[in-house]
Amino acid sequence: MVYEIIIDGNKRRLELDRRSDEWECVLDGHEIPIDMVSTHADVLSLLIDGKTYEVKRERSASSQNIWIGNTCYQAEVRDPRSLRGRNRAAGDDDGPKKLMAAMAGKVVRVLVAEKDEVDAGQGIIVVEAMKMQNEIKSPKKGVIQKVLVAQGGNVNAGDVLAVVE
Amino acid sequence: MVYEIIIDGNKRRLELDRRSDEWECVLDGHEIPIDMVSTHADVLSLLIDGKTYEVKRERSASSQNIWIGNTCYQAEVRDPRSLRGRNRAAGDDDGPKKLMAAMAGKVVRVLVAEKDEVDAGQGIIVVEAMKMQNEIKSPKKGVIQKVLVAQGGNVNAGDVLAVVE
Amino acid sequence: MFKKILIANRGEIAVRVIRACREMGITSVAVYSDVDRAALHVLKADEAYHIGPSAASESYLNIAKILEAAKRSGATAIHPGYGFLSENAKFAHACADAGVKFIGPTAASMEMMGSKTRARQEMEKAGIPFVPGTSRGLESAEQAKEIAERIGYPVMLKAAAGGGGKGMRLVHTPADLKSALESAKSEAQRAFSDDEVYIEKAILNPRHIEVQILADEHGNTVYLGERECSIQRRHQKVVEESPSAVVDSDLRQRMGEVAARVAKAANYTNAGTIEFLLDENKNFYFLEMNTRLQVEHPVTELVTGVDLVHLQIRIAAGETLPFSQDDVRLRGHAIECRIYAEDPDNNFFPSPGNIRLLREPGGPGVREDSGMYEGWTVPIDYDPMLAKLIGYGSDRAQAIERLRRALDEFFIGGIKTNISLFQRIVRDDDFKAAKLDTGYLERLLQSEPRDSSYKNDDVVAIAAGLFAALDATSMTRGNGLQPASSNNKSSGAASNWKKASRFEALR
Amino acid sequence: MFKKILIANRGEIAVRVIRACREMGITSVAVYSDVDRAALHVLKADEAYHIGPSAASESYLNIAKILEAAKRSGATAIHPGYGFLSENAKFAHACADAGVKFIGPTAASMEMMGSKTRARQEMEKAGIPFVPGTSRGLESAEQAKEIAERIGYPVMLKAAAGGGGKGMRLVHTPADLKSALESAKSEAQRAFSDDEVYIEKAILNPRHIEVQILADEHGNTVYLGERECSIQRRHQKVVEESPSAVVDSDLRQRMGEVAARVAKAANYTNAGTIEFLLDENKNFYFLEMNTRLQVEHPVTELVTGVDLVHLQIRIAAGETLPFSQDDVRLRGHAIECRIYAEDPDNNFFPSPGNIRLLREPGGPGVREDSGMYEGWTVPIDYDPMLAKLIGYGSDRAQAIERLRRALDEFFIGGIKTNISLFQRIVRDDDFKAAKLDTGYLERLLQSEPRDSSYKNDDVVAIAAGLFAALDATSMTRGNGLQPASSNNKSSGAASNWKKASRFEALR
Repeated sequence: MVYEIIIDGNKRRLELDRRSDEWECVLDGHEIPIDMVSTHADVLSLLIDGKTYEVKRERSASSQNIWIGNTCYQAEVRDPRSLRGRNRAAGDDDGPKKLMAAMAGKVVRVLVAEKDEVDAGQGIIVVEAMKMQNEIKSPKKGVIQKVLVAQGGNVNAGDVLAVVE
Repeated sequence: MVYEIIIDGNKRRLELDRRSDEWECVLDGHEIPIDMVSTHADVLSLLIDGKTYEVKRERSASSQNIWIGNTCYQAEVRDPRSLRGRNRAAGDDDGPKKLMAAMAGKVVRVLVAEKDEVDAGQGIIVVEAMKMQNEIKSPKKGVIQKVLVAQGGNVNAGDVLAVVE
Repeated sequence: MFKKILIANRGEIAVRVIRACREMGITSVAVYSDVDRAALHVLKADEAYHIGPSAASESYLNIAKILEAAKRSGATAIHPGYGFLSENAKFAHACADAGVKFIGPTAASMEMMGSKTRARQEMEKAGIPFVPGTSRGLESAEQAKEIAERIGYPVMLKAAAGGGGKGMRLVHTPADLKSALESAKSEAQRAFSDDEVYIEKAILNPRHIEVQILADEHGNTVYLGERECSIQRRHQKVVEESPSAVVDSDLRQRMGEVAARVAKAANYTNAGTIEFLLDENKNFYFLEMNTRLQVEHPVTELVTGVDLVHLQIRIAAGETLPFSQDDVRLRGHAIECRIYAEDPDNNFFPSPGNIRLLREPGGPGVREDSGMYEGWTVPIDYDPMLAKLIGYGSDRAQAIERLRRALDEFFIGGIKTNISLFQRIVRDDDFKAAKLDTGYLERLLQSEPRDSSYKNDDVVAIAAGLFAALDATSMTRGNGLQPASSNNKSSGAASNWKKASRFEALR
Repeated sequence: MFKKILIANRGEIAVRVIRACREMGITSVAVYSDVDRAALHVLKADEAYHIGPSAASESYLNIAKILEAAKRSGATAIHPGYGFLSENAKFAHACADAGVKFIGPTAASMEMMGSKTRARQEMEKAGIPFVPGTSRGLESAEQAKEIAERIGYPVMLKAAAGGGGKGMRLVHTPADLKSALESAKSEAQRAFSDDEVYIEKAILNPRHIEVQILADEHGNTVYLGERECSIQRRHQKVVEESPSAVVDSDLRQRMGEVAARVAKAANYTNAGTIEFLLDENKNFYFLEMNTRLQVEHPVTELVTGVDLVHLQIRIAAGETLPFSQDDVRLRGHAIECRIYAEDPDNNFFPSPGNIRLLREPGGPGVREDSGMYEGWTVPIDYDPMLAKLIGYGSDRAQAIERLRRALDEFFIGGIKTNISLFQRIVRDDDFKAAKLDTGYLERLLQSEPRDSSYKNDDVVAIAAGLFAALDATSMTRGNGLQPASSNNKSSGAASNWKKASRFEALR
């Protein structure tokens, strides 16, 4: 298997090959001997050159966090054989942009109506959780194509709240 | 859904009906109001008449343990619609009996050969784990039909070690 | 002793009180709102009653519903925890009227200490030291100048109706006083429709030190050492420790005796806390009294060896304090971190959601009082505190070492938490040197985080690839029936993971 | 101070030492056998080296392999934990030869205390109290009779080469002595090919009390109170506590001073334990010295407030003890339960296997030193200890209450454990009254367990049905692709459960 992995904007090339019990691992052309065991759905123990790493993965709709010790890294994994990456972020394109809830909460105010013209940075929807309010702003100048939530409704992290065209 | 549930030899009849969020529960003809939430794959929280019960289930190949607090109960659940119970124990019949490993371990001695005649209670195979040895005995007088393990081999709980005919 | 106690709270403190009840052989009764049916305190209690919708005003703050649950369950006492109704004198009254013992002080004591001006008047009578100044409004700039001369600069102008920093001005020299007074008054008028402003000596870089007291209903009052709570963000305590690194045994005794005097002046019973400001010259000033169990009570428990919740219950049941002041011995050092579901990298915004992976620390010198579990969804409706992690050591340095180790073992996946903030604090030189005051945390947050030097990008790349490879392997292996449809992605992957994991473990 | 320490052990004690290293800023190096690649100590260490097959003789007991790992990793010290090589003087020698510091006493001290007869000779010289008797073989029945008259009946005949109760005879009257001696001799001959038998006064219903000592390499020795370890099964400690309910401060001081004298007579350094028998009249007799950290060291840590592993490391690094005897203060009470993977309902047969569900206790006064985690498979190759659970309280009663509460919170699913035995002990009247001796546990196990009165058969029936209904619901719900084939039963059901569980939680 060959993967392209992007960490902090750096692209790495990783070849992995399973030989019965062992993994052969070539990173950017250098072979690295590794010893891996999975201890939980999202936890690996890696042994590389005598050093141990307990690696944890957090997955959400849009990203994958890799924790090593108490440091968190965002890693995007692409399988070059497939047309697009697994974790290709939504809304990178031109055209309609989706406004997503960063966290679960309750919609306390909808500041726009469909068809409204909005400026970049203009507040669109206010979500409240644990007594704190978060105003979700328009990422660009445009027209509100859709509002998918109503005042008083509950949303989950990653839910699309509105679309700006 | 209707179940026959056998606990300590007592047969109980349980009717369960899911009404959207709630369960209707009739035990031996008496309706019991229950409030249930599942907090983990094998853990339920039950609220019955104000009292809370955290119920845990342990499943193995041959039985189901239900833990309430620190008390463990063996429960067999039968769906009367199906021909046989879910947890029908193996080897209840006459005829060949299987000798099973009660626990994981290493086979340290095989005391018989195939075709040997054995008495009820005679030692057949010795399994060791954690420095303790467990002699598995023949459940009846008969002839060793098969020995499925060899000295030095590892076995898991529930593995068939030998068959007595 | 009570046979059955209702806990009018949720989260870690409800679990804490339930544990005390379990230990004492008392049946515990939880109450819960809609969203809390699967909360830990409901699972841990012996009994549980639903008291309404998720909004606190309709459940945990609803006195009638709580008393109804007490009646239905037959509970003869109520522990209010902290927050919610714990300092609500009306609730204490209502409990008394319903014939249920409120585990805390009397309504009268709560009322006296709940009003800032009344508390100050009573405490002045009792000769308790305050920050020098007036507690009446200033009549003129001349009067302000006169008082400022007397108490000495710098001084602080404060709106009488104030709060949240509005109508406050710090004044360093007489020349600035007049204009500061004018602007404070007009800001107070705008903010509170009341332009009354009073003057106090400004305490620069104060430490927040509080003293735990216990008083039984037979006139015995003891103090149990101090807690340093100077590490705050927006007046919210974040890290607390006991003892304070700057309080010696003489100062401890003096503060403790004043605290006991405050409690006696208020006819106080049960557990309470007297908050003081400590200035750079180790003068201390009464700030306020908290008429309840504090969030940070565990640090006192660890250094004194007593169980404050057991004692609260015993006192409420009419027992005499089982020890006297002379029996109180402090040993070692304890530090508490309040673990919140909030994002320290995004202005501490709350982060409710599902806890998908939980690894909790253990071993020597580590206590965790938790209200969460793996698989539980942190609701959006309440305070985001998940748990308290407390490190204990034979001295402050060891307590910090233990805490650092425990924080590194702690992992809460699926939501954001402030664990990384604590990991930074325990490594900070000023914290290690106990150079603390109420401005400490703000300074730390404004400074550049130390670069975590060693970057593990290679390991991250390898791990990310391995996760992907294991996902792919389990997708195609086995019975082949596992769907790869997108709407099942996360749960499907999780179950595949189970298999992959088992496969690995059997190697 | 050492920069890097190798831990020549596994399980909870390896994790314990790794935590101490982490706290002290020392890099920790684990070693592991084939079956332990995923063991907790490997996951928690900074570095890990494979040292051989699962059999302990080829891995954790293999001196060459361990020293090779120390060399490869650059570790300059080795902590042996308990068991395995911890009391192996050859290993201590080999470490010294390899220029690696052995964290423990010198090989010479270990050799002296490792040989029963030599230890007795040396201790006699130092005037340490022994059980009266001879340490030489009896030459005749007449000599036996003579000595028995002198020391008083009952007496115990013991095989010099003995162990495990073989060649032992309890004799109450002179009439029985001759035949008892003959049968003891012939049994000893059969068991050990050596018919040497000696005589001692029989201590009836003794308590097993031991004293923790610490000695630095500069001549300072302190004792840290006692531990009562009378609750044993087959000479294996099961429950330990500190302090002992029958040791008062005078006896504590006398035993402590004797213990310190034992240590000094052996030129002992680092942590060690002197075991005593205490008879019904509170006479104590030296039994043996354990030249290592004990399993039960946490109870001493909790009542003294010190960290014995930190101190072991500091002493080995040449530091002076940071406190003197006068600084040692005991506070509160601690009780430890050794949690084993064994089946108390089936003659305590070991129960290795996969831990499918793990719920660990927390909150005030609870310490868990664990070597396990959910999903881990307990291997068949080693001692079945999984963890130690320690309860602390301000007194013995509270420690028991805390322990009872914590045990009820503890759940280890998938394998059998002895948790139910401890749940019985903490509720037992004799235990609560501290009526303990080394025969206590045998008596308890022979008595009928108190019936757990209230039977919850209704709730069991309902719960069993609900589990079945949820299984069925999730089987038919959703994408419909979940196979119900039998070979996938357990993992398929588990994954469905995940979904059902999520569904429920979202209600």
